[in-house]
Amino acid sequence: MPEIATKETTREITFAEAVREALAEEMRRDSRVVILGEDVAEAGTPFKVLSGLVEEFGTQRVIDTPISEAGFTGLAVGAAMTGLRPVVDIMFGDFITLTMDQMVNQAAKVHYMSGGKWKVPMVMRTTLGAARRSAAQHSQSLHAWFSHVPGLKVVLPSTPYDAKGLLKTAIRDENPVIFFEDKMMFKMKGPVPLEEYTIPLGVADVKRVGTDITFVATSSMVQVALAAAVMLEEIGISAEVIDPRTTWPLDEKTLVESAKKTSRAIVIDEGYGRYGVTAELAAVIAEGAFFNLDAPVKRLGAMHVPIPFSPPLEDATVPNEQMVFDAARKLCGRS
Amino acid sequence: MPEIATKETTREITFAEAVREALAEEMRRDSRVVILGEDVAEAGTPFKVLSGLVEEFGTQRVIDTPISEAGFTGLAVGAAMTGLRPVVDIMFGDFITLTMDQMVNQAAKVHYMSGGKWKVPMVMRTTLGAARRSAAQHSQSLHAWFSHVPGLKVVLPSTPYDAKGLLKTAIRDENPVIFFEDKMMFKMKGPVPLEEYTIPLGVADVKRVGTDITFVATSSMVQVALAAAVMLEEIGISAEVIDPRTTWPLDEKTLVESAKKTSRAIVIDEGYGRYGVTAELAAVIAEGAFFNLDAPVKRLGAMHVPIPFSPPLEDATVPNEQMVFDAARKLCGRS
Amino acid sequence: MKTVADRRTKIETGTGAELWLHMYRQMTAIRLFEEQVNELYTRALMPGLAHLYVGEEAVAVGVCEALTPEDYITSTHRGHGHCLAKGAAPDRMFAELLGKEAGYCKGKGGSMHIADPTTGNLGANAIVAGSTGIATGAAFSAKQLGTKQVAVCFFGEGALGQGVLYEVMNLAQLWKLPVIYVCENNFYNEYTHYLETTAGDIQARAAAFGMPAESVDGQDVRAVHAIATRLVERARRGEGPAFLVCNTYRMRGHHVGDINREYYRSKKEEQEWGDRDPIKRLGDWLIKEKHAGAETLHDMESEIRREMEAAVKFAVAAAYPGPEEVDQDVYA
Amino acid sequence: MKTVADRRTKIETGTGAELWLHMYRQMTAIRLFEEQVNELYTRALMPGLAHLYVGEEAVAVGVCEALTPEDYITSTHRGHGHCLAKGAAPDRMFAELLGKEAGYCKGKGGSMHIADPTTGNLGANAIVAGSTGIATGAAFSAKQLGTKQVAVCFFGEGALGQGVLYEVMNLAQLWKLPVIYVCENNFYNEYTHYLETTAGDIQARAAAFGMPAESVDGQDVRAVHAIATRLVERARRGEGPAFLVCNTYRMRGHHVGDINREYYRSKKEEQEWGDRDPIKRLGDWLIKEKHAGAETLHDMESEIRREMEAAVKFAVAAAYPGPEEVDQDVYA
Ligand SMILES: Cc1ncc(C[n+]2csc(CCOP(=O)(O)OP(=O)(O)O)c2C)c(N)n1
Ligand SMILES: Cc1ncc(C[n+]2csc(CCOP(=O)(O)OP(=O)(O)O)c2C)c(N)n1
Ligand SMILES: [Mg+2]
Ligand SMILES: [Mg+2]
Repeated sequence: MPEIATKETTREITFAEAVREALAEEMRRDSRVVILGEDVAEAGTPFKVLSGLVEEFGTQRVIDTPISEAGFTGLAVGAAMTGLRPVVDIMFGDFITLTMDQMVNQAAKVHYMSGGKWKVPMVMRTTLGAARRSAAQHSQSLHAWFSHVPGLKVVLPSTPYDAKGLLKTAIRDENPVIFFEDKMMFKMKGPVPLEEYTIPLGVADVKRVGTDITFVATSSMVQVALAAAVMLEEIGISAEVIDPRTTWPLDEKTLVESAKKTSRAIVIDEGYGRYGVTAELAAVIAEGAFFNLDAPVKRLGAMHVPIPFSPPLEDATVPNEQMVFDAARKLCGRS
Repeated sequence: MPEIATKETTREITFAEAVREALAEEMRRDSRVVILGEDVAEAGTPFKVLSGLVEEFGTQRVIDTPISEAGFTGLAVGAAMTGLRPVVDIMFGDFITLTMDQMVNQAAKVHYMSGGKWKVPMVMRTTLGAARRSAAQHSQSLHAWFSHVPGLKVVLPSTPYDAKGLLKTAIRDENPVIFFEDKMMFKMKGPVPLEEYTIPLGVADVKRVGTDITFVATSSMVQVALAAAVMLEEIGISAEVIDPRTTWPLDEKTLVESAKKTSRAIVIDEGYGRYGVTAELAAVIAEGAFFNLDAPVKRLGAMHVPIPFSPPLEDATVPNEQMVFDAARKLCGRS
Repeated sequence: MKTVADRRTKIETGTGAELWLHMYRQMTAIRLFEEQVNELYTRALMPGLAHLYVGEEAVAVGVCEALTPEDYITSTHRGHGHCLAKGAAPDRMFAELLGKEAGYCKGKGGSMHIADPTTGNLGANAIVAGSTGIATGAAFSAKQLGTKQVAVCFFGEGALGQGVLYEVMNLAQLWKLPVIYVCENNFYNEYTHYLETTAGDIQARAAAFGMPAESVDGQDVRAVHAIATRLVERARRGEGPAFLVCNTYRMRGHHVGDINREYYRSKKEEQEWGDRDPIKRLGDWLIKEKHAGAETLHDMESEIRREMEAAVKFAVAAAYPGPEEVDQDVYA
Repeated sequence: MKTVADRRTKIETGTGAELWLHMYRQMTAIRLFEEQVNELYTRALMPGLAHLYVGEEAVAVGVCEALTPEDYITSTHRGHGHCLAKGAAPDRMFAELLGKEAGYCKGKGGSMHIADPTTGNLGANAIVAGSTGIATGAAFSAKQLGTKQVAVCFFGEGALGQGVLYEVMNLAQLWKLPVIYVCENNFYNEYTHYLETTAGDIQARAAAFGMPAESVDGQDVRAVHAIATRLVERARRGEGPAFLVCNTYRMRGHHVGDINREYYRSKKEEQEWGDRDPIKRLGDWLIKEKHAGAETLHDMESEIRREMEAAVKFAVAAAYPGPEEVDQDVYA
């Protein structure tokens, strides 16, 4: 858990500000860092996450691109191999579909295929998450795909603190890293240290300590899990909330140890429930904590349907605190 | 298991022939079926799977395309919506990276987004599997990605019998179906009925009955599992081999019932081991057979590395019968 | 509002002036529809966002009036105009925009995914250039099945950035498919001027594939219609695809929430284009040519406004889909 | 075999004739390398397949001789020629083709993935058009970092089918990046004639983006070199990208196993192109112009042949990577 608690050593900033600060700090620190994407410069992205960066760093380093996700991602791969550290912005996570060849057949494999000679230090920032009434092509959480691919690293921050610290590390990493931001979290506030800090990739964070059940949650589902934990406290169930923070590298040990301790686990992720992140996390826990589990690991992901536009339907597709609460109560034999 | 056992009612054909026969029969039956892909006509694909089809059906129905996987897949989506039943050929499964937007944002979602009005009855045939010394960009088994996406169906035949029966069903299906053929199986022979037949999607096949351990294996890993089962028999371990045949729809019941019966399970799939098909199958079994399992479900997938070219390295990355044998022996407490 | 078929009958039996009056009506309907959408957004009655077609009406109407009801279109995130021009009913469109069961897609699609087989609408699409393959495939079916249908693929100039467009133009020309690629150049990819994203010459990009590539004043519905008719009939005769750039302007923001636009374009530019309003332009011509009096046009507008209000009312009152709908229609 | 740097020194101090003699040597080296590859395949000593560059040598050599060692190239599945022309050593290339530790990529890449930072080789690529982004990105770095390097992107005419090529050409022209797109038109996409897959005009496809697009006889190394030099120097001066179609011919099959080709092309066609062999052509010219005697050329060939045999021997004898290598280099 962040060792940042006192008012004197922290500031409150939003998730969007955390991302922006990480970029600004790294761009100041390293002139090789450039940003490429659609409407990233003057517009600062449609989510306004990058507002102000072009003013500080100029259009030579904050670069508006054509609507060419494959093209500018491919360009970034080559740029990363030859001395730059590009950060590409893919406006909606749904559009990674267009970059799969560049990311998976190129970026992920260049280092290995060249016998370790070429490196691809690039970051792809993109979004995930539904519930914005944006319908099926603007609401997906497709991070499971990249997590499946050796050579890539995948980061899923859940707080402003994590967002800033993890993004700084991602930019300094020598490998292609995909950084998924939940669109619904940009305005969420949280403390960050006054001092500079980074967070290593591959280290899970215990967001809440508990004894009766383990929630392993990613991205905005961490907030959902924490809310459910509060509800559960009222009925006497103590939930531990673990945030892996990166699906790859994956801190299996922390997940498994927690499940061993509590003997029950629910994994919660906003990707589609089938063949997704919940499957891997559940499988890891079920194997690692096999002899300690009192109940099967329960998985909560997005319903296996394209995300519908209609609000009441959309709301039914994404795990919420009530669903987590209900599942936990049942798993603890309380319903 | 195929109810085809006697010599009088069956013929021996190769896996490639099975695919070709399925296509030919469906093309004879339904003039709306057309084949689109690179070098599918006179060349009959580099694997010669389609040899002879253009001679029977002409270049109006067996159509050579430019090297435009996204383009002709997208075209097939539109053609499927408007009265044809296209079968597109993606030469290597690694190239599905280029079709993800068309398959995932378009084909998979058209029916749902239109409130059930438009349908996309198309098939994508492609390959999976390593071990051809083709290196990292021609050896991947990326079927987990499509399995993750609602709106798509994913078929993984493991025998000529299954290939023929499942492909015929896929072509008649009203939805986009992706059909993965293991490149190493094209020459494998097996019996098929003399009579026409189809196999429903979503029905697992018990490829071997056993009592001590369940292997759930896909595609060519079914053969690996069967070979390991023979080895195990010699040391007195009776393995059951279940082939889900389709990862979506998934016949959970058959998998879980078998694991309940044997109390031990290994899942084997040639995709990358992380965040892949093994995770889903293991999670399903671990949950469904929780109270019957005597040991954690063991997963065997491709090593989490880009597939190397060098033969000794490549061979180490894919599960083989010895690995399955060793894992099973250990899981049964025999090592 | 009338369906395409109704409108067709009227036109086919009428004189030239009736056709232009009809187009005036269609453009006005789109304009007033969009004003209601903006209203719904401002009053927080519409979930999510919408991309208004205000200012570009002459393109959708000029092109769609060159089509038969059986012809196909594909549309974009900025799709209301195309859907209406191809014959969609405003009430069911509003219902869709509000996520209601009575909508064209039972509320599952929303503003960016309106689709309707009965009017040949293969669907709006929220992926830039995402429907270029679909339109080309519809033309492929038409040719393969010998139906004589034509497919029109609408897209913004931003789609010129997407490689798949070039892939399918190559296919269309190789196989002489009856598809028209209509590029609506409204100057902006969201908040970025197209000259910052588009090298070289737009028409040349299509002409390089060997297909006719033309450009037209997209504020002049009569010009759009004339050229569209020519290209559509050419395609129908089996002579292959064509490309048409319609130079137009997005009079509002990228979406309904894009209010403060001065950081990317000037008020002056907006005003200048406002002066070239396609509806006003056609209206002036109709009056000048004595095809209609100002009053007729005014009455028409009032009538459409009432229609739109009724349609909104219908949509607002309509029911959401039941919870059981959520996992229906995933598979056919 | 000499490295690029060695070769350069020789040329820069030499006369024109030395340059052409050097290119003759380079082309011959590629030809004889490929013959050894075919041998290795036939003798079942090489795992997998390989795509031979026989007949196309003038393209790689003519272009790469216009580059400095620091300039970048990206290559394709048919990449041996590009790698050698940019300065790779045959022994380590053969070792790579055999999957040996001593190979350029420790055997992990194989024929289709040879890469070598020391010669500016960003890598061969087994995805058609797969390296077009990488080459453009290298040019982006060169511009951003002010290094004056140029990047050359080699690809077959089959890559014209891939949309990403158009996306990156647009970027390159918008940002005036120092990249040359070299399209090797050898008539075939595997087993399909390019006219069946390529509508319109190849040069026009690039010219539409506003960049110079030229074409050249790819069997004439002097012509290739002249035009490549001009385009490279233009790019180096900051004037932006260019496109160059080299018309050439793949004298062998698509890959080493493609022996029976008559179903897709005639023996006659192969013979006609055989008569235009780029090595023979340069040799004839050298002799005609008295830059070299037939014997000199013959001796050169014998010497290279011996080099190649020694290189093969080295590779065959070399060790495979140890099992611990399999999960090294996944992450940097
Ligand atoms: C593949 C993809 N990339 C980015 C976006 C985000 N986006 C939505 S509209 C738009 C601009 C489109 O510009 P244009 O094609 O000119 O259409 P216009 O909005 O001007 O009608 C962008 C970038 C998207 N929807 N799809
Ligand atoms: C994206 C992709 N699609 C298909 C292939 C299979 N393939 C390998 S080479 C080739 C033909 C390439 O033709 P061309 O670009 O002209 O190069 P050439 O082989 O003639 O040098 C094809 C289709 C591939 N490697 N990558
Ligand atoms: Mg625009
Ligand atoms: Mg070629």
